[in-house]
Amino acid sequence: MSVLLDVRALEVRYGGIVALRGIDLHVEEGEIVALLGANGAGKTTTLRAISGLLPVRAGEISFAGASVRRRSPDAIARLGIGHVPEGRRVFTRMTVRENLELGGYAIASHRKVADRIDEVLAIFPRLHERIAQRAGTLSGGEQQMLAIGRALIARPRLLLLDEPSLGLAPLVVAQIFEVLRDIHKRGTTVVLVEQNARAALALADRGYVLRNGEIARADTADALARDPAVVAAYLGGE
Amino acid sequence: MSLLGLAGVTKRFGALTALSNVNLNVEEGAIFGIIGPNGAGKSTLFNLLTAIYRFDEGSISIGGVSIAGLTTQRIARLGVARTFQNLRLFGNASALANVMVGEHLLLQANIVDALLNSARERRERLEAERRARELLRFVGVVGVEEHFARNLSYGTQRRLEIARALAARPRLLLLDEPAAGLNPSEKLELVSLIRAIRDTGATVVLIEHDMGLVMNLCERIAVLDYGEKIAEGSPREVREHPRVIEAYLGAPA
Amino acid sequence: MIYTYAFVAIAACVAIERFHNRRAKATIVLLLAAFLAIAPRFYGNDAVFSVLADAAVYVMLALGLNIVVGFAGLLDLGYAAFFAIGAYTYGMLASPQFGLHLPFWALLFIAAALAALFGALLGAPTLRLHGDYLAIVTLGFGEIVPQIFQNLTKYTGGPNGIAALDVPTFFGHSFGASVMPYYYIALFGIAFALWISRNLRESRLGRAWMAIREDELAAKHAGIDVLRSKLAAFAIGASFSGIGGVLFAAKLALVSPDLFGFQVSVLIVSMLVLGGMGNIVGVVVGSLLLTIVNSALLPQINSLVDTAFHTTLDLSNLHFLIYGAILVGIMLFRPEGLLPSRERRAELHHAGEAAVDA
Amino acid sequence: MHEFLAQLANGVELGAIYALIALGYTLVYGILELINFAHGDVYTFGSFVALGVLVGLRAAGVLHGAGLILGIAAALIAAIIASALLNAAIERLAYRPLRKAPRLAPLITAIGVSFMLENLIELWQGSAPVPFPNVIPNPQLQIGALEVGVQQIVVVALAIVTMVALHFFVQRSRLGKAMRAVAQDRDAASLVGIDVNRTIAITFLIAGALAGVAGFVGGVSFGSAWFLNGFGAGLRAFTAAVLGGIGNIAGAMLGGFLIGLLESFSTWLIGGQWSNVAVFSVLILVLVFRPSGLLGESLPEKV
Repeated sequence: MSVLLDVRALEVRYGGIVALRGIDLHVEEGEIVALLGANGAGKTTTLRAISGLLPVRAGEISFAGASVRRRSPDAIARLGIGHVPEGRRVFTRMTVRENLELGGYAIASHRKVADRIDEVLAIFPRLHERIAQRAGTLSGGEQQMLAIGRALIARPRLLLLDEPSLGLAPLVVAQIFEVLRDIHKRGTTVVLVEQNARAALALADRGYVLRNGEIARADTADALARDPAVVAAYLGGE
Repeated sequence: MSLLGLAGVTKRFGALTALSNVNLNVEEGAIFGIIGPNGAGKSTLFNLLTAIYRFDEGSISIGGVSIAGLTTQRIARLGVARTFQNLRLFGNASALANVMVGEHLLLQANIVDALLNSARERRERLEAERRARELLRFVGVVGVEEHFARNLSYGTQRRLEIARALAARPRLLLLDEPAAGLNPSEKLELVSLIRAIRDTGATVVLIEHDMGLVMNLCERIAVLDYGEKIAEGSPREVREHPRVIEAYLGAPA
Repeated sequence: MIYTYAFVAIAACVAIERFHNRRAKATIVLLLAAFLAIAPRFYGNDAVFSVLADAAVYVMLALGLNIVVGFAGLLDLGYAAFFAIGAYTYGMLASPQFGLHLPFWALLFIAAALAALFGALLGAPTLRLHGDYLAIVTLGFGEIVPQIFQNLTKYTGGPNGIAALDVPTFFGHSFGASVMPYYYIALFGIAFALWISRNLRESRLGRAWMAIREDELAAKHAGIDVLRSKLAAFAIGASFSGIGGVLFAAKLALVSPDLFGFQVSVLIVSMLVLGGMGNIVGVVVGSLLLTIVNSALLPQINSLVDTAFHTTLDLSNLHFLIYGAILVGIMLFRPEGLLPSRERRAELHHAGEAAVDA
Repeated sequence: MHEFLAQLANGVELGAIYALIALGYTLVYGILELINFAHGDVYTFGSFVALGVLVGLRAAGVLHGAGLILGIAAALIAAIIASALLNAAIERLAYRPLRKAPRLAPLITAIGVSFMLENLIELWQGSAPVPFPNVIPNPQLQIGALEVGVQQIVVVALAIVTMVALHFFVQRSRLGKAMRAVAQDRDAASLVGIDVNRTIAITFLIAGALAGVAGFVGGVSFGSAWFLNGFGAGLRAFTAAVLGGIGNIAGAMLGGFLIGLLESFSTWLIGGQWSNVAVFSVLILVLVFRPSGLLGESLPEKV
């Protein structure tokens, strides 16, 4: 396996406040990596820095061997990093189909985009039923599927997922995780930020625990799931 | 005695029926849970209770008063306060100021008092500030009273929003997914906070997805699905209800 | 000379911003007040105090608009309409126009009340509108009012306006041709406006405005009567403008519709934004600076250039170019204003981070 | 009856011009939530460029026969290009640096830019209205009781064609969809590979081009250009955009025609000095009853 994403000594600030200090992490081709941590630990900030939405103060981010640190978000997206942001952020006033078409914005061929939309609709039959509806009328779970589907159209090599289960009912969460497993099987590398640490670790190969903008721990998913400190802080006793 | 009563409440958005013929009674002093899949109409229900939307059919009464046609601020006067799923704090104001706004209805100072900084204005301001500090202590927001709300950690913001709602001394407190985004230890603190709130005499109705928390905290639970109430009962009754498992839980929890 | 006064006043404001000690602030305020009250006996001439009196009127207007925009968060682009209403109140009720010669002092109150009334009349139907919709409606109102004054020729003298307005008297003593009384009245007006502004900011009503500005829906849920609170802001803000209008008209002894156009509304909004919206001291600095630029600096540069190069190039032709460039320049280099309020600093600091977890 | 029809024709012609300007406001507002106060002056600029080209060509003596058609086309195209570039330059220099500033900062900047442009145009062209060369023939047509100039028909037709084309462009084309995406959620748009800055720049180019069309059409229709034209016309056009529902293309068109008709009928019935009062009173009334404009959507507040 080769390293697909390599983040070194990443530092991000808001005004004077240091949000990330010296984050080191890497993701190998074909892996699922989970980022865990409390709210405010810097998980979302890490993802947003990787995809270029936040300016990086120091450190290096390289994707498939090339630096992406100074690139704009759209350029990074075109390089093959898909990002499903927190809160889904679908285009609510556009139809489901238009949302998916925009997912293929960087693809020149109409034909190709249409084919890929068919593929995504096969993964999410619910979206097929709602294809002509405005995205704003979808339920939370459907919007999450649309957000993932939109990112998949571009066939990203790396998919960043930010809290895909947030605010969703247990049944829907299970469906979403099923889909993630499926996407991964088809060869997409995944970085997953998840509040639902138990489910995330069950799916992931490895995980990082963030605390106050730093990597507090890095290990295999199994080891993290068994670690009493991690269990107490992020998994909760049941 | 029933504090909150809904009878045959229906709400439509165009062709979509968001709530259909919902009946519900919440006893004074209860901790009552509302669960259901996304889009089942839970938040819509809260929004009807605080007149963000108007209901199309049925009736809703709070403390025996019908709220049909009342505005949001009139309903607040009936003793209803709430929190929001996606936190709606006054971000560019201190934690203290947030809670003091919550005390609005307890104060009398009018526009003349405001212009002249009258004795009443000054007295009430001191009193309001003292109460606000007390409330912040009660919910566990200490040492950051002067910080802007937007700079507080997420868990603290959630508690601050509860403090703001409590500042009005509500009879009925509506909590919309209070545990969303909290880690396990914060959730435990939340459970004891909500119990403490109830012990001060308020009635609590909450929407929540965290089954563990709901089952642990609520005495009664109603389940919504596609705008209809499909079950209501004790946590155990709800957990074992076949329609609930089918529509929401997926597998026996 | 004018720059000495402006510099002292602005320096004092900046010092007040920098100090956190209440006693130090109070001392500076007292010293400044004493300086502004006493210094004219020794230093300056009528031309200087005329500009300073105008500046003081604008400070009052800006403080009034700050209540509407800075406190309550309602963008009003037609604020000059209330200025016009105040000025015409004096123009119509203290002039040969109708042979009415009501006293200046009574008209200050009458104009304040009338402006507040019109503020409420405009606000009642429109304050439900949000953001830019309200801005454009107020802009429309600002266009209509001077137009109405212009069209009702029978009552208002039409495009020429009303001239030969009464010279105010103080216990029987006429102000005569001196500008000093206006300077002192305007100083007193500023002190009053500052006192009211500070009271409002700390009041229950002020907290309600903060809540509405930050999140109207959450404010409603706290039981705040949003419409009434907004109306209060509109009416109070308008009354400041009404008083300013009377002062302005009495000093100029003239009113005409072209004195209250869109440019005036924009000028006052610019003062707020330049100084730092919502921050009382910042607003004072912003309005002082812009008035000085407009009524002293630009004309002076003009005459300087003329004498230096022996040209007849009239720089007043470039007035709007320079004024526009100043607005653009300041916004580009300091979009939060010169002395931003704590809130605005935080807002800027957090711009574009809504969905971030840090 | 005759007068009524004449005013109707006038109002529609005026409305077409307002609608074209309103589209520019609405496009920019849709994507940046910014009232581009300088837009009216971009329109004025377009007018003067068209005027300059026509004057130049007339002096060269080429404005007859086929040369006249080509000359008119050249004036139109020059106005379009000049206005588009000016608008894009304003965006690049004055608005782009303020993307993350507090909301009022770009608005004040826009007002500042507007003042500067007005002053510059005044320095360039003087403070008196400049007559448009009277080279475009305007044969009158009698349609029943209605007498209209061919020029009026062409003006309205040109406006309508432009608007319909814009509508399809925004709804159907890839770039149009990108514009809508950026308007709704800039971050999300960039995450699907849309270059946000470029898309905003293109939006300003298109809005400027529309102002150029309006500048040409307006100049021909009013018979003159004046450095302050843009202020009044811009204000009415923005009012039109708000009346129709800002951000909404069909709304801007509807609003433009309504304001045009309102102006022409109020001028006829109660006098031109009252037309501003009439226009803004109607605006206030409409917004009181339909707070998001005639065609604007009132989305339920997300709670």
